Parts: sequence; structure tokens; C-alpha cells
Amino acid sequence: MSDSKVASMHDAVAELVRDGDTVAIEGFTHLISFAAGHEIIRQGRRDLTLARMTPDLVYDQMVAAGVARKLIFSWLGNPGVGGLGGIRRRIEAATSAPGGGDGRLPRLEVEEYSHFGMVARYTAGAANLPFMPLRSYFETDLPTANPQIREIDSPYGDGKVYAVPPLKPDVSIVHAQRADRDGNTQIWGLLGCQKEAAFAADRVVVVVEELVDEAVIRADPNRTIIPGLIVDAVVVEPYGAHPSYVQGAYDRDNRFYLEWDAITKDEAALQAWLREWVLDVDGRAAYIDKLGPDRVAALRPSGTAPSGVVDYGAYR
Amino acid sequence: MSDSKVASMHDAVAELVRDGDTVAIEGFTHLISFAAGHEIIRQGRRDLTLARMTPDLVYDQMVAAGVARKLIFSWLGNPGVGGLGGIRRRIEAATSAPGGGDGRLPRLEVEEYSHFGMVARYTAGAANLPFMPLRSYFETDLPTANPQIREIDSPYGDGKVYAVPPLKPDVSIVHAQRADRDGNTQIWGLLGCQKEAAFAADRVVVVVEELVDEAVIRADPNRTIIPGLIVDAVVVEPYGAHPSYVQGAYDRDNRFYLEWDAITKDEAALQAWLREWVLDVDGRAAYIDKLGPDRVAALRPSGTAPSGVVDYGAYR
Amino acid sequence: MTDVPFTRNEMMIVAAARELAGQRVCFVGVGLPNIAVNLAKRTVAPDMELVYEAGVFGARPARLPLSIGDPTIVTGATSVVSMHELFSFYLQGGLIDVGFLGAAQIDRFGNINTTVIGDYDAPTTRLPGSGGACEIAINARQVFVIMRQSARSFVERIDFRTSPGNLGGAEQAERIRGEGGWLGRGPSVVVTDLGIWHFDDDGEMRLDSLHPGASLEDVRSSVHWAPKLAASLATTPPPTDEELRLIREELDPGGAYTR
Amino acid sequence: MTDVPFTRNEMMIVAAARELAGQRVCFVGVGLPNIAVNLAKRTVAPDMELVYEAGVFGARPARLPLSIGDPTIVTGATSVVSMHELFSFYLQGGLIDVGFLGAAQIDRFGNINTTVIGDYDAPTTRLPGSGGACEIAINARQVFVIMRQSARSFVERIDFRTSPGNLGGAEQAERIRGEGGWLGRGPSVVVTDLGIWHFDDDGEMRLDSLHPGASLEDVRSSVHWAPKLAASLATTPPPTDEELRLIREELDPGGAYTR
Repeated sequence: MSDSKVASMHDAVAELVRDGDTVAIEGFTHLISFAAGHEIIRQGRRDLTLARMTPDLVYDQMVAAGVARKLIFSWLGNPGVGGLGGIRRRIEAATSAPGGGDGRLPRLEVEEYSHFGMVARYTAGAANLPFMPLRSYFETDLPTANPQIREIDSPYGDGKVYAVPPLKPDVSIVHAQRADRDGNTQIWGLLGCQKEAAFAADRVVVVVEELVDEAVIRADPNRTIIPGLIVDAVVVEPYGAHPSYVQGAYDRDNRFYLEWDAITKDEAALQAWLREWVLDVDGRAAYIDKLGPDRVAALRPSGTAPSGVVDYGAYR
Repeated sequence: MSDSKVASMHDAVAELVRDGDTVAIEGFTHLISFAAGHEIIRQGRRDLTLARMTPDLVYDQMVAAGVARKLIFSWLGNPGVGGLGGIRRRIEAATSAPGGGDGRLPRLEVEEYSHFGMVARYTAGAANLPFMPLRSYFETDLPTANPQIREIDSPYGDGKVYAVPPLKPDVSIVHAQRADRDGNTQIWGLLGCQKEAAFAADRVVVVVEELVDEAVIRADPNRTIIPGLIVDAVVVEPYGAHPSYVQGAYDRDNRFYLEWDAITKDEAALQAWLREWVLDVDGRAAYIDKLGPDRVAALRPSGTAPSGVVDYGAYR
Repeated sequence: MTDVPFTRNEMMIVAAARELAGQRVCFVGVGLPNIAVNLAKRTVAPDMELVYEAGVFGARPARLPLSIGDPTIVTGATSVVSMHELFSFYLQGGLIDVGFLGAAQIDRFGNINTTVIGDYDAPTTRLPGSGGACEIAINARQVFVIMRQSARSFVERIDFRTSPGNLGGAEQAERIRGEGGWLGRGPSVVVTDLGIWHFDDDGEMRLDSLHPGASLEDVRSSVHWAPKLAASLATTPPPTDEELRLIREELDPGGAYTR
Repeated sequence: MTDVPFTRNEMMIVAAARELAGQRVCFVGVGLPNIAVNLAKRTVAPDMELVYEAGVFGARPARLPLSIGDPTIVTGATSVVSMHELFSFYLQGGLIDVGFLGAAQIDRFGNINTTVIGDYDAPTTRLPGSGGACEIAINARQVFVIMRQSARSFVERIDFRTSPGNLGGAEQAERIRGEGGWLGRGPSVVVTDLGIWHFDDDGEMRLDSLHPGASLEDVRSSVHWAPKLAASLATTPPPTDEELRLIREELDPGGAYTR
């Protein structure tokens, strides 16, 4: 990469995502960087620990492609549709074994929390805290399944809560509506845990629909979710979130999520899909071309919904 | 009050602020509800515990007027100018004694944190946590001065941090640019700890420059800082933050802050000021009239600085 | 009432929606809870505030979202915040009246499993896991459950406790909730494709209403324990024309939830 | 250099600003730090990012704010966030290179008191307290201090330790910082109206530069201990015309900081 943070997806992944890394591609249904996930597959990364609240289709694809050793998560599924076969076959007894073999896939290591636990882990990571307390996990089997979830006494003598440890990804990758060249990033709509995941990470890649002038960002500083200070690369990749969505730009491609159900149930179909849509495609622009203009056009919002303008006032 | 949450300042204070309450009028230099503070003085509340990160002029006035028994804070001063005499005379040895008498004022009880400690206390209160951990207070005298600041061991064996307990005001009072009739409130510019103080409180009063239609709020849901769900009263009080300021609407009246320095140093001058500007004035409109149109006009921003518009998109 | 034929799933969704009458703030789970809550908002609970764990308070979805994260729950909402804020201030802060969950396995005391069938380390079936369900069960004032009832789902002993219900019974649950400072009072209702269960003084499920077309034999053969039945067992009023129209035309025209 | 007369306060502010050359992210304290940092941004450190505890990253104040919360630090800033986020993610998260503080009392090891003079429970003088200073001293990578020097402020023993410096000396401070996982490496420089102090290998202040017009006698009579002096004591270059113009015309035309 040059001095500028603006980079191609190829270069950003080549430089910033390394074998063995803990990688968080975050975004709660909204703004999921499928483009980054596909590039990581194409570059053949291995032994990644993939962290994400909702592994979703993007991690189903990455796990099926063999990039991952371990999964850290809180909800594993295709929401409203069904399961993630690529991941499930790497966990369930009939289809996987530690180390693989015997026609079985290598067992994926899992480290499991609740949603609040995952959010709290990123928050602790971002805030450089050794733990975050939360009122969850009481009387459940989760602390047994995951000994990282620990009881802690309140220092005020009013009982116990649970703690989760910080999660500090080596790389967090976040899709957004817009950023400037320095990586100052603005998001509207669902915010998920992207801010926390970015501040917690050692390296940050921001993927945007649109690169804007610094003045656009500075006109509305309350909308800035991630400061350029913590961003290592800015990748401009329109439609980089498909089949996930970008508020105001394009809709969630629910048809794709529904169709995925049949693909993910069948390992051969899933591998064929990866060949056709990831390995044999040289980047996001080609993927969108292949998707076709009609499919893309159908994802446009049904109308506009402008935010209105607020006045910060000039003070000289 | 009627069924509506929209109330006069008189009625909101009469109904929601009670003798002995813990009251938080928050806002970090920005959006400080002097209008509410003055109304509390006029209604003669007593034995209040006043919580605020930066007690500022508003609490100097309230303490001098005799409404408070105790102060919870993290920075006590007139920023960039000097001290707060009304409060200092109630703390320093030469001018105060426990219970007062002998020509001395009754000693004000103080409970003192750092800024991060106060913010963390409100956050713990809002989140219903028994404590919040933070990396502060190491090797300082603050935990000795305030035994509520306690050490806590990380459950992961990686050392000690400090904890602060939740702060749950009986009433939090917040000034804002705008809200709808249900109390859904939007703020831009400095956000301070208003959100946390509001969620932590049992009762919430929002004071706004402008009452807007629900549609204005719903057009930009990411800008909503406080939901009507937790709001008990909405008071429409233009210029209710003077001499503090409202981003985009009026400037900080720095002249007032500078002039306060002489007033606050002299108990008699301070009491005379309270008579003239609070007790003998029947509300904020009269205060602004008394301030005069030239003084008010001089506080207009030097120009506009529009945020720009973002599109949330319609999805039917 | 209607003469139009309806499915068991439709009856289940309608019955679940009706249970929400009078509720103020509802935390909407993924799947069946999502359609039930959206139906309630259009019928018995028009003023109910919808909270989505994705970070939305006061959602007004113009269409039924397939997922619980969808652009339609954002546009026109009252407030959209980070998930940390949603879970910290809204849920853990005690502002949620009803948490509405689905379940894969449930026991007589309303304890829920959505994690695994079989052994945790080498499961027969890997389920989605907690998501927000674990903390919803603990912090929402009440918990409503909607799920299809079968011998695989209504079990004597769940394989994994993802979300606590009434633990080993009401007495134990009340003591533990009290000592632990839980805000939640546990499960209130379980609506299935066969009937409506509430919880009795022992903290155990009791069938209070049987859906039209369902028999007690259906119920008994799909519950792994001897189920308690209300002394005067009601029959659930069938879906109205309007309820069916809303489901079929507005909420689920593709039939994803109702088939 | 200049022939224009300047005050000791002006020299102090100019010297403090120059120390910021090469710094990337500075957390701006209230009072004297505020003017010194804003002068640095206009001279030696134009690319330095200003962080205000009020919740601002990348401020571009068009005027010098009297307070550190002011509308001019918001308009045109890169990012404006809650104070919780500012303290959690920026400061405690380790993104601050320099925390710039004022002080009422300081000892030879750079420990700071801004809380009380006298007894805590019945103080002779009640000072503002910590504000953010306590956590800035612990979490900012380096701490810069600007304060007027006098026999009341440079004391053998501070009355209250609000913000830790090098504790009882470098060795102890390094051990405690290491064991406690502090991000901060403690105080780097103290700029006064008389000169510039850095910290030596023992963690003790050493006068490295004397301002023009100040004498060693001035220094000794305003320090409660026998101060260490650099082997080759420098003389601080006087303010340039441009530095004085910026202070007098742009930053502090009312003279609030400089008189």
C-alpha cells in the first residue's frame, strides 16, 4: 500500500489479514462485508479464529472454504430461515471429528457467549478493561460450556454477577456508508457492535460504499462512528455488503438468504457455490456483474427517507 | 400535570423534584438547565443531594440558595475562570462547620470522583450493574477520601482495577435542542453524560428549545439520545440553558461566566444576585426579558453549519 | 371468528399475538416471535413499543422483516442505538415488559434450550445458541414463548439450559431471582400449535386453552411428562378474518412462517 | 526572536506549545493547557489531533474556547461522542499520546495535587478536584504539565495526590506501572513561568532550560527542595513575533491567560 490508507480489497487483505489471526467481520445483519470475506477465501488464509456475534452466511462460506480453525460467536444461524450447514457439519458429531479423517471434516473449535456477552467482550477490548460485568448467565449451562464466563463478586457486598474477558481481534473489518480518505467513518441505521469491534482491534479495515471529502464528515461529527485514528485501510467497494444491506443504499437480498438454505445443506453444492461465486470471480465488481443489473436494481429502496438537516452553528 | 407529558417548568419541578431527592442536572458545559435550577430554588426545595460532574455556576447558585445537603461531583469550578465561592465557603474550614453556627455556614457533605468515575457511575446506574470497573485511581488519595471507590480483582488473574458504584438519581434533568410530545429527545454537539444520567434516573425531565412533531424525530432515529419511554415531563423553555449554550442555537455567554467570578467571591453579592435574577423573577421568560434583547442577540452563532442530509431509505 | 380454514401455525401465531394485549414494551425475538409481535402491533396492541436487539426502540416495520435486523425496522423508528446500549440500558436496565422467545426444547418449568441436542462438545444437532435469549430470560419482566409442540421439544430434561425459566420450580426460582437481584419474574406463557400454557403456583406449565382442532391426546402425545390441565380447559377462539388477512396478505404472503 | 516585550506567562505558554512538536494526539486540559495546545496546533504541530474530554476528537476550534466545553470545538470536528466513550475508548483504550494538565501543587517526582490545600475533610482551600486528570495521568502515554511556579506550588510533599506522577521515584513507579498494566509512562515535562523541567533517570524533575529574564535564584526560591539543574542549562528562546501575535490577537485577545 502507498502512504494513503485508500487501498484495493486485494491489497488490504494481503497486507492486514494474516494466517492465524483473530478476525472480526462485524455488522448485525446490516453492513456485513461479504466482499472482505470472499477476498480472504481467495487469498487462502488459514487457521483464522473468526469472531462474530452472528456468524451468518459470510462465516458459513469462510468456514466451508477452510480458512478457520475456531469460531467465537453468540448466535449461529440464517436468521428467519434455518441453519448454517457449512459450520454445523464442522461441529456435529456425525460429520466431524477432532482433526478430521474417516470421511469426516476437522472439528471446528467453538467459544460461545450470548449476544450481550459478545458485545461486552468487544467493549472491554476497546476500553482496555480486564473484564466486563453483566447480569446474564445465571443458572444456565453457558459458564460450564465456556469457562471464560466467570462469576464475580460485587465489591459493594450486593451479590454476584458474571464477567466476560476482553476480545481484541487482530483485525476488525467493517462495512459503512461512507468514510473520508483518512478513514473517518460514518454509519446510519443499525450500528451493531462495529464501533466496539473496531476500537478493540489491533488493525482496522473500513469498506465503504462511497469515499467522501473530509468536509462531509466534519459537517456532522456526531455521525462519525469510527475515527481515522484507528483505521489502517479504507477500501471503496460499492455493493460490498451484498447479500447483506446498506441502509439507504440497498436492501437485504432476502431471496439470497432463502436460497442459501438449500445450498448450505449440501456440502457439494456449497463447494460448487464457492467455486462459482468466490474462487472463479476476481473481485466484488465481477461478483456484482455476475449477479446482474436486474437483481441489483431490485434491491433499491422503495423510496427515500431523508434525515433532515440540523445546524451546528458557526462559532468564530 | 395533565395526561400529556408537556408541562410548565413550575409544574414539572413541583411534581417531580422532592425534598431530599438526589437530583442530577447534567450537561458538560453544553445544555445545562439553569432554568430548572432556578425553579428549584424558587420552590424552596431542601436537603437535596446534587449530583453533577462539574457543579458549575448552576450548583453554585443552588447551594448558595440553600437547597442542598450534599454534593456528588468530579470537578468543581468555573472552567477557565476560577472558583465557585458559594460552594467553597460551604466546604472550607474558615467559613463552614458541620451544622453551621458561629457565623459559619453549614458544612456541605461531598462525595468526590474523577470524571471517568462519575460517567462510569451513571453508566452502572443506567445498566443496572452493581459496579463499573475502570483503570483509574491507582496510587492516588481518592479511594481514601472516598471509600466508595474500591479495588476489584480481575477474575482472569491479571491484576486489580478500581470499581465505582452505580449512581441512580431520583430525578435527572436534561436540556436538549428538541423533543416530541412523548419526550423522544434529540441532541447534537457535546453529549456529555446526559443519556447515562437519564437512563439511570427514576424520573426524567427534558427541557427543550423546541417541541417538534414525532415525524421530525423518526426521520433521524440515530440522533435520538433519550427515548420518551423514560421521560416524565417535557418542558419547552427557549434559552433555558443560558448562560450555558445550545449548539446551533446560541453561544455560551462567557461574559456571564467571567462576571460570576466577582459575584461568587462575595456571599452578599451572591445572595443579592439570587434575589434579583432568581427569586424576584417568575420564570425563564422573565429572566430572558430582563437579560434584554441585545444580550440575547449577541449570543447568536456567527453563521450556520448545516449537517447535511442522509437517506435512510423507505423499505415497504 | 371465521369460516376460512386456517393452519395450526396460523392459530399459534394468532393466539400468541393476543397474549400481548395490554403490554407496553416488547423485545422481539427472531422467527415466530417476530410475526406474532408484528401481528399484535396491528391488532390487540397498537401502542406497544417494539424493541429489536439489533438496536431499535419504537420500530414501525412497514413490512415483516425476514430477519430481526432489516432496514424496515430502522426507517421511521423512534431511536436506533448500538447493541451495547440496547442490552445495557433497555434490557438490563429493566425497561422491557415482555421478552418474546422461541425455543427448541423446553421443560415443564419453562427452562429453555436453544444450544445443542446431545452432548455439548460433540452434539447430535448444533442449534443457534443463545443470541440474546439468555439475558432476555433473566432481565425482561416477563417471558413469552412461542414454539411448535412435539415429543422432541417438550421434554422431561433439556439437553442444555440456554435460558433459565422457573428452574426446578417456583419456590427455588423465586428465591434465586430474589437473591440474585434478577429483574425478570420468569416465563408467563407458552403458546404452541396445540394450545396455550400458563404457569401455575408451582411454576409448572398448565394447559389453559386448547386450540380448535387440537385434542388432549395430541397434547399428551407431544409432552414428555404428565401435563397439568386447567380445571376448566378453554377452547382458543379461532382466528378472525382480519387476523388471517393480516398474516396472509401483509405479514407473511410467502408463507414462510405459516406452512 | 523578538524585541517586543513579553510576559512570563506568555513565555510559559510558548515554551509549553513548542514541547508538543511531533506529537500526534493530545488530550487538552482546562486552563493553561488549553491555550498552549491551541498555540501548538497553529505553530509546531499543525497535524496534531486535539481531544477534549467533553467528547471531541479532531477539534478545530475557530477561536480559543474559554472553557474546554464550547460550541467552537464541536463545529467542524472529526467526531463528537459521549464522555463515556471518550474516556473508555480513547483515553483508557490507549489512543492518547500526550495528556496536558495543569496543577496546583507538584512534588519533585511529578505527583500532582488539584484537590485540596490542607486537610481533606476541612480544607484551607478547596481546589477543583480531579476532573479527568487522575485517569489522564494513568492512561495517557505521556503527561505534560504547565503551571506557574511558586513556593506554594512546588512543594516537598503535596497535600493530596490527585494524579500520580513518578510516585516515590522512577524505580518504584516503573514497577507499579508494569504490575498494574498502566499504559502511561508518567510525566515528561513541566513547563513553568521560569523554565522547562524534564524528568531524569531517577524520575525527578531537572531544570533543563531557564526562560529569558528568570534567574536561578527565582527558581530556587520557588522550589521547596534542592532542585536538580542540567549540567548545561539552556536558555529558552524567547517568543517569536508570530507566537506573540497568535496569543495576543487570535487566542487570548482579552488577556485572560497571559496577565
